[in-house]
Amino acid sequence: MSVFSIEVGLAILGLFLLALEAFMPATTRRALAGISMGGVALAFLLFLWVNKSATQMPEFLQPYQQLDTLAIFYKGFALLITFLVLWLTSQCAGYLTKYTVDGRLSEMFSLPLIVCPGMMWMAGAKDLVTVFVSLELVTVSFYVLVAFTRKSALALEAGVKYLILGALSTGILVYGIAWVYGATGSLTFEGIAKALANPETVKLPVLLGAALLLAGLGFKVAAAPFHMWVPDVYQGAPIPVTTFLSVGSKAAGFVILTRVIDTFSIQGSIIAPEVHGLLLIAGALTVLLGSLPAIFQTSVKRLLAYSSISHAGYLLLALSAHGSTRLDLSSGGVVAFYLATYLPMTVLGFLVLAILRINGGGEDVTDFRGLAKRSPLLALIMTIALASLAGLPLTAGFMGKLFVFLGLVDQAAWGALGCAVIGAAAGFYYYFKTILAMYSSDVSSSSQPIPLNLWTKAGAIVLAVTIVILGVYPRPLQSMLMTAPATVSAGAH
Amino acid sequence: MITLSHYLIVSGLLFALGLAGVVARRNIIIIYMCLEMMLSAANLTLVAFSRFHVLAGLPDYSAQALVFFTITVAAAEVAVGLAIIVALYRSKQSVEVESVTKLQG
Amino acid sequence: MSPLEIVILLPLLAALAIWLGAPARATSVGAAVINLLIVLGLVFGFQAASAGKAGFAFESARIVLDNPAITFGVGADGVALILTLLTSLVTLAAVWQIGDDKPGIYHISSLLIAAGALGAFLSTDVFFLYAFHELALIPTFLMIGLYGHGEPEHRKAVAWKTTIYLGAGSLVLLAGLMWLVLEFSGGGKLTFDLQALRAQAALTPLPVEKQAQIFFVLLLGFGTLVSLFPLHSWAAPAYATAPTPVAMLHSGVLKKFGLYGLLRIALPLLPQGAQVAWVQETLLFMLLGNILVIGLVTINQKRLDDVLANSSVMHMGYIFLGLAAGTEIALRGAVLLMFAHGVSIALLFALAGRMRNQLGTLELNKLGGLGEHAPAFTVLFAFGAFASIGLPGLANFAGEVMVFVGSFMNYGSASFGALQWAVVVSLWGVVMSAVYMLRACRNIFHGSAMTGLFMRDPALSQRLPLIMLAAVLLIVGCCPWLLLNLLKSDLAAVVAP
Amino acid sequence: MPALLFYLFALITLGFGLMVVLARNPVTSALSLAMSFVGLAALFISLDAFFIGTIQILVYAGAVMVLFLFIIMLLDIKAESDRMTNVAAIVGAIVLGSVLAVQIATVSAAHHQSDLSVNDAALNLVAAGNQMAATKTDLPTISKDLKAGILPDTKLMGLALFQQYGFHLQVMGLLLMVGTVGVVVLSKRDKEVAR
Amino acid sequence: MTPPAQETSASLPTLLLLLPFLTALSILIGHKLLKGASVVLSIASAALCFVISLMLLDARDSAPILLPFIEIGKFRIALDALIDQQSRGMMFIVTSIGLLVHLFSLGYMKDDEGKVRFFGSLSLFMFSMTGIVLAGNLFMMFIFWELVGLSSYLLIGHWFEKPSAAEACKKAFLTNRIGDFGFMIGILMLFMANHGDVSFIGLKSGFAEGPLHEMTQTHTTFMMLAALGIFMGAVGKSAQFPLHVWLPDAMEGPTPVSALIHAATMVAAGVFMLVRCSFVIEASPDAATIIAWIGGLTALMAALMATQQNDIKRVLAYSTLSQLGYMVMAVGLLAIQVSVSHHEAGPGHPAMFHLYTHAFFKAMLFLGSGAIIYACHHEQNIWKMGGLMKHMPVTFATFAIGTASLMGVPFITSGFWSKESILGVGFEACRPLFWVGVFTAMLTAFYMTRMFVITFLGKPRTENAHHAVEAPIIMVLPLVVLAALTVLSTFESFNRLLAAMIPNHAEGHPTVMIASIAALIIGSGAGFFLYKGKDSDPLNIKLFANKFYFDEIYAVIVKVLQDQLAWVVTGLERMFVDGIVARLPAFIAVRLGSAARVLTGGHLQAYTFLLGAGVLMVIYLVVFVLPQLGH
Repeated sequence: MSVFSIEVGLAILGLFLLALEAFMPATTRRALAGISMGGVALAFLLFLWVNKSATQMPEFLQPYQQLDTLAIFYKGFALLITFLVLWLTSQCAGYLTKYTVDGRLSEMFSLPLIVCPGMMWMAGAKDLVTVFVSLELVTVSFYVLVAFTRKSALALEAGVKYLILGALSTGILVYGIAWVYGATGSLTFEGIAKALANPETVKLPVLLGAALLLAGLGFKVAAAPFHMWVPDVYQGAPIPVTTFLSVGSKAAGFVILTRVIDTFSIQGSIIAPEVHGLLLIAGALTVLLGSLPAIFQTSVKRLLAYSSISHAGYLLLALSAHGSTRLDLSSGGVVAFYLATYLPMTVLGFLVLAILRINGGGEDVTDFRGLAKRSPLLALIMTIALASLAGLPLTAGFMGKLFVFLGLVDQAAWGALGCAVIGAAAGFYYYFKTILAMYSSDVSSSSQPIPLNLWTKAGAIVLAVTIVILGVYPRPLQSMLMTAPATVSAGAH
Repeated sequence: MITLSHYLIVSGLLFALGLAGVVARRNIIIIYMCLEMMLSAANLTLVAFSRFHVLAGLPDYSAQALVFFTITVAAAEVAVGLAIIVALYRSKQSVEVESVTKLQG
Repeated sequence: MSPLEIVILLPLLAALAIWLGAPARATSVGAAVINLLIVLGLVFGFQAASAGKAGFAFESARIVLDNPAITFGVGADGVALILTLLTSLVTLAAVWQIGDDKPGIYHISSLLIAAGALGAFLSTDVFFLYAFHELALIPTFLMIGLYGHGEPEHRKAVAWKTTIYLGAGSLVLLAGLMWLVLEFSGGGKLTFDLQALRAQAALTPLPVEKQAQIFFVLLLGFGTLVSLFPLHSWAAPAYATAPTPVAMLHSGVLKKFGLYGLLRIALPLLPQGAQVAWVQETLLFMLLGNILVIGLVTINQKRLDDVLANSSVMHMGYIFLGLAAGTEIALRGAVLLMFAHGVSIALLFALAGRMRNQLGTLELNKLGGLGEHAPAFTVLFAFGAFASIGLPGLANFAGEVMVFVGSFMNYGSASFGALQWAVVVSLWGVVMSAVYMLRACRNIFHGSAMTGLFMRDPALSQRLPLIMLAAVLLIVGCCPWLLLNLLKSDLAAVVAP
Repeated sequence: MPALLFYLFALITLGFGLMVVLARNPVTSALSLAMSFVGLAALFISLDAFFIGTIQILVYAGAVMVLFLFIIMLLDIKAESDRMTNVAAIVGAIVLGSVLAVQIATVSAAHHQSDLSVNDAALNLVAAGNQMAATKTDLPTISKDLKAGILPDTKLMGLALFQQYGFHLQVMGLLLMVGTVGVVVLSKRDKEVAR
Repeated sequence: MTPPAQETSASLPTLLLLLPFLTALSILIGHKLLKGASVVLSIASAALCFVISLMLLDARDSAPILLPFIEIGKFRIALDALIDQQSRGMMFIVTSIGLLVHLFSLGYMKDDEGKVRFFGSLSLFMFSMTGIVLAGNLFMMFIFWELVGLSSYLLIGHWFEKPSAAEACKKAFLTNRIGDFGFMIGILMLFMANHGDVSFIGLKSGFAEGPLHEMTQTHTTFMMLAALGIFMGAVGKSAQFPLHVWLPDAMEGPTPVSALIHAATMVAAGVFMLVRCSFVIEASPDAATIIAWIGGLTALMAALMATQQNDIKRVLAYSTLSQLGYMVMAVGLLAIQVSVSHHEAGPGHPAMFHLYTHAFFKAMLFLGSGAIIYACHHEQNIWKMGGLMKHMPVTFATFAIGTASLMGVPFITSGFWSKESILGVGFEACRPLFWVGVFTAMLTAFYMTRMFVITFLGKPRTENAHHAVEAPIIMVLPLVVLAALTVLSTFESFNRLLAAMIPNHAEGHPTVMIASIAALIIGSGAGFFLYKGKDSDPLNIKLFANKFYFDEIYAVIVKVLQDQLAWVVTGLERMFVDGIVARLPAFIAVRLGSAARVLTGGHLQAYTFLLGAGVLMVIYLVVFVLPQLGH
């Protein structure tokens, strides 16, 4: 019993569900949801239980998969977010089915089970081939998922945009891989690192390859200037898929990015300074381009999309602190930490959004009017989530920002720090706009109280509590990530 | 004498051409073709490098394996993509980029 | 479990209870009373508790993070204790005077703000010191935005301005604090613990110029929160618009956080930083801006709430003067002044709030002759007003005079430095404050009553908290040593007198 | 391969590539894309990548392009009308394309093997064969061919795919499965419409 | 600043200080319960104070610490008394007149609904005034300095419904604040120069041989400024030019208040303080000269104004002004004299002596006017009176005594002697000021005669005056007592007995005596013949009647330098400070944001273009720019 078997098991379960859907159309949605969620939950428990030492992997996998702290963390992360997405799907099935042609959601339950292993393999990838393959598995599945509720014009449009731009980025990514390979003569991170650490390597081709590769990955994690697809796609896609995109696919993208950056800025790497500079610039730009336009947004869903862009910016800035050794966390560790704090608040935000949709509301700020009256619990939880997104202290969001800022101050990147501060300040505006709407007592679209079933309540409260706990007692999470070393050990030294 | 840079430049031109097409054309299907062109250009680069990166007297087949995967992925993408485009055509009776501008701001 | 933790948690629990449906008024007032009693107990027990100890009394620490080392540590020295006392006093008055017709959120947010202030004052860890202050951000924002006075657009605009201004300021502050932490963690693992930082600062002080730079960043950050000129323009509208309890708590208590931070963090860790010429001159320039510019602005105001709001901005200048002087006397005077200003401004805002409720307007030239019908009210107001213009016998005077005297400690010299000139100018500010306060009194209480604008004394039950505040002003004004004795070695002079 | 042929196929590839971009009529574009892929395949083969060249023709020029044509016919998409040509887009496209080309060309020149020809980077099949024969994972057919100085490209490819990249191949299968499902999901007929 | 070991116990002065305070406090808190009792309480405490001050009269000199205030390490601001001949005497004046005024008010304020408040304020005033008199250091002096300001604010504004009263009390407080501004600066300068010791003892020794001693030689300007700062306090409190404008308006308060505060005690506190700090002034001849001239100027100006006033209280107010001017002038003159001829001044101080005599007769005059006003149903215009001699004989008699001694009728009135001593000093120290003094004396005689004639002689001009009757006994009694004191204070034996004042009867230059007597005769004669039997003022001089237009000028200054400046500054602050610090960045952020939205304009073509452009930029940056930077 190894991690790999869990991943394969999930994939098989996914295929099984597809088959079930195909051959026994009578299976109820409840059953599908139950099986898939049960499967993922089981997988998660097994994952916690199994021996996660690298030796447990089948040796044909050894060259392509690793099980270091980051890999384990992100695999767990993928399982968690998949479960939450499935849960969310079952929550908003009510309104999603209105937009599917056959009024069913079956693939919405089975595809994530295939996406999840994809993400897990990304998390452990040791070479670019594995990266490419698993990344494409995830991406193609997302093409389907985004356009899934295609009876809604918006979803379809989102699907098309994501398809075209995604394919474009794939092209760029492959071309980048090609150049990196051509310049370093290797497709494994280790080999690339070795080549980079070798001063004889010619610089220019490597730089081109690195630029194209980072551009391709930057698209996946919604880094400026490759962020323009995010608002549209997030807004158009069905809420669970948006959640999956903004948490799962972003995390998967960032684990790859972490490994690539670790590779590029290996000890004595010839391109480390350029990569570092690029990260700083792109990060600062992303924060600004994510935060400032958000000021104008009236749709909360789109607002969250922009917020996810700016968070990507902070994550890039976190990566840029690769050199800083003042924290026990490596830059990759900080990114992981940040994403861990990012998960509950984003999921909460979308959950509340979904609940509003289910109860006949829209996705605009105005639809949040009087939420405090309709459901005080929901309002409080959303407040916590937004506060955390805005990065107020005593919430998880602040801890993440704290580490990022520390890194920036430590490397004296005042310009980037200034941009980060501006972004955060703007954040106060657009997050609080929603809070104000929730508590304002003036006439709301509808004013009848919102019914919440036990599971929704429980889940929401758990997530909110997680936010607060991570905000005031982050010690366990940090110590879990603390052992994360720079994830690529070049043979160079 | 045909050198590596010949291949690189050809592939580079093809890639640039594809990009230009993606930007210039408004018919989504054609845009999609141009994307395929870009992918193939990348493949050419990979193959060229793999050929010139001689390991133990043989071309580096790991790179060619990647090319193989790329082609497969491309095929799958085309399938899904065309399906989406068909769906779009069904709902909008058009495959021009102007038909997808509702989401903005 | 340190009593201080109880003091911090109690308001939070009360707020939670109210949210869960407990009777709002009873709960909040009860919590406030209990808190006040506990704090009084601590004040009396302080001498014993801190006997022979260098650091804080009533300490306790819970590790939250190893590196950067963050602990939820609480502890009180004289300064913290005085400000805690201030907080619990003002909180009680604030929640007490909330009308029964007001929704529970009034109490909840008042308690949250109070908890934030208490936590900030009592934390011995820079992280939580910062974090608790932010706790007040959302309540303030919501209260101003939803229940503020004036047109909805206006109050919303004010709410935004305040929130973003404070938010940005605290982010700058955060950057400064991090710089501090990184510099003072001495290569080893980062720590946010104040004691450790102080130890490190004593061990390896930074080069003076770097101290100056960090101090300046901190000054900007903290200064924004204290409405230091020219970073003040959020304050006046916020206080004028905010609902009474929020105005009381924010201007009376929360605002002191910035000054507290400077006293607690900036001055001890960067002793020379404050005394570097360019820093000190900038500071003096800014605080004179507070005193002169805002003083004149206040004179120009036509509504009582604007007058009070601006005056509270102006008076910050005197406290900053104390910090700029940096002598032991001046610093203690500043602390005393923080306390006094908090009580007096809270009292005044409470009274202004009542007037607004009963008369519906605070336009100075519409009011008049209230002294006839509401004598007790008038007396209470007079206490506040005369305290705020620094009349001897009321608390503010002792603080101000200590600040002034503390600035004149360069004995034997027969010429004025920048500091002394600043004092001379700010003395003129005292005259200006008398001008606007007496104008207000004359317009509101003297002369003949305007038709239709008529109010009576509040019932005794409503008067009690206000009387309490007034009494505090009188007692502290006559016996400032009561508070000053609490300040032991924890305000050692930054510059030798 | 003689330089002449290289230039010929390069011309075919790029020329028809250009046609794809320029042609008004989608059908024309599709066909010229197919042609350009044929040229590309030839280039692959000129790089001793026979297998890749072959599937390039089979998969791309064969399956994929047929799919494209089929869809175009199915939806019978008209040519883009003149009035709607977007000048800005075209200018942008030209600028982007040319700049990118220049950049890539510059870098290509800088590559350490840039002026090596195929012959310079000659394959040493015999040595490889001997080496292979020495390993226990030896496939006699391959080593025999190698010793004989023949490049058993397909066999080597298979070796790579099924020995080295078996796992990835499985993932690819999964991917194709997802693709199929996706197509089914996305082109299901709408019940209401059907009725 | 550690005072010398105290001989007498601090209990007595402490009691003296706290008694009125507690009275005031208990009235403030318990007036609902006490009602009428509070009046009694207040009077009782006043009486007790008087007794205590009598007991103190034969106390030995001492400097006991009364109460702690601020104490940090070796730095201390405490309430410590300085019991010496000067404070003892002043205390006698304050408490005695205070008691009498309390009694008088009992009648005068009989049916005023604000009676309790009035007596409460009176007690507060007694407290503050005692504080000033006892003060042993400048900080304590300053504290009570401000407190008397407060109490006078409350008392002037007693009838605050009257707009004039409301304005008057505000004006009084603010004007005093301006004075205190300088006072504080002076104190701080001395504090700095004398190494943090501003107790009078410490300062005195400091000037004698301490750090201040050489400073007086080395830093003359500094010392002058310090002295003038201290003096500025007196200018405010004793209503010297240019801050004199508040005193006449202060007459809006009830008449007993005018008698106690604005004639006898508080306004004299300035002089008291100057005498206390005489060593400061003596240390700087320039300051002394300035002070002397300001005093003289005030005396002259006020006298001129007084000649044209028709409100009985205002006439007295202006005469008070000019008498205060006399005293200040005396302080200055004596300082000049001392600093010129370096011998220590004699035990008694002419200014204090004049203060002392003036206190009694001016208080009496005010109370008398109060009685008249009361009798004439709150009529204050002297042209509406007349012939009151018949109706109110006692008042008439006492008033006559007061007038006489204010005019300085030779040899039999105390006023004569005190004025003589001042003129004597002036004659030796500074001739021109001497003549100013003489001229002022003449004017004094003139306007007092004028008022006396118009009010008491001739026939009643109005009904009110016609039906005027003698005031009730409770009001007459104080008059009589004061009259007695006035007369008694003429004789050295009595004063010696009191040990309050050592009047130094100037066995001065004959010129002085002749001049003053001549001035008296000319002035009173002119007044008598000019106003005998007139029903309206024969001569009217607008300039004097309108007090040299000071109020108008000040009104303009305040308007321009304060209100309009404030208006302008407010505008600038909104425009620039708020604009640049707050609005501009917000504006920029919003603009950038809306610009950035173009990137996500929704057009797929634009997106592809941007994506491509982005790639190119990244390539350009990474491949071609950053390597050059070397980073």
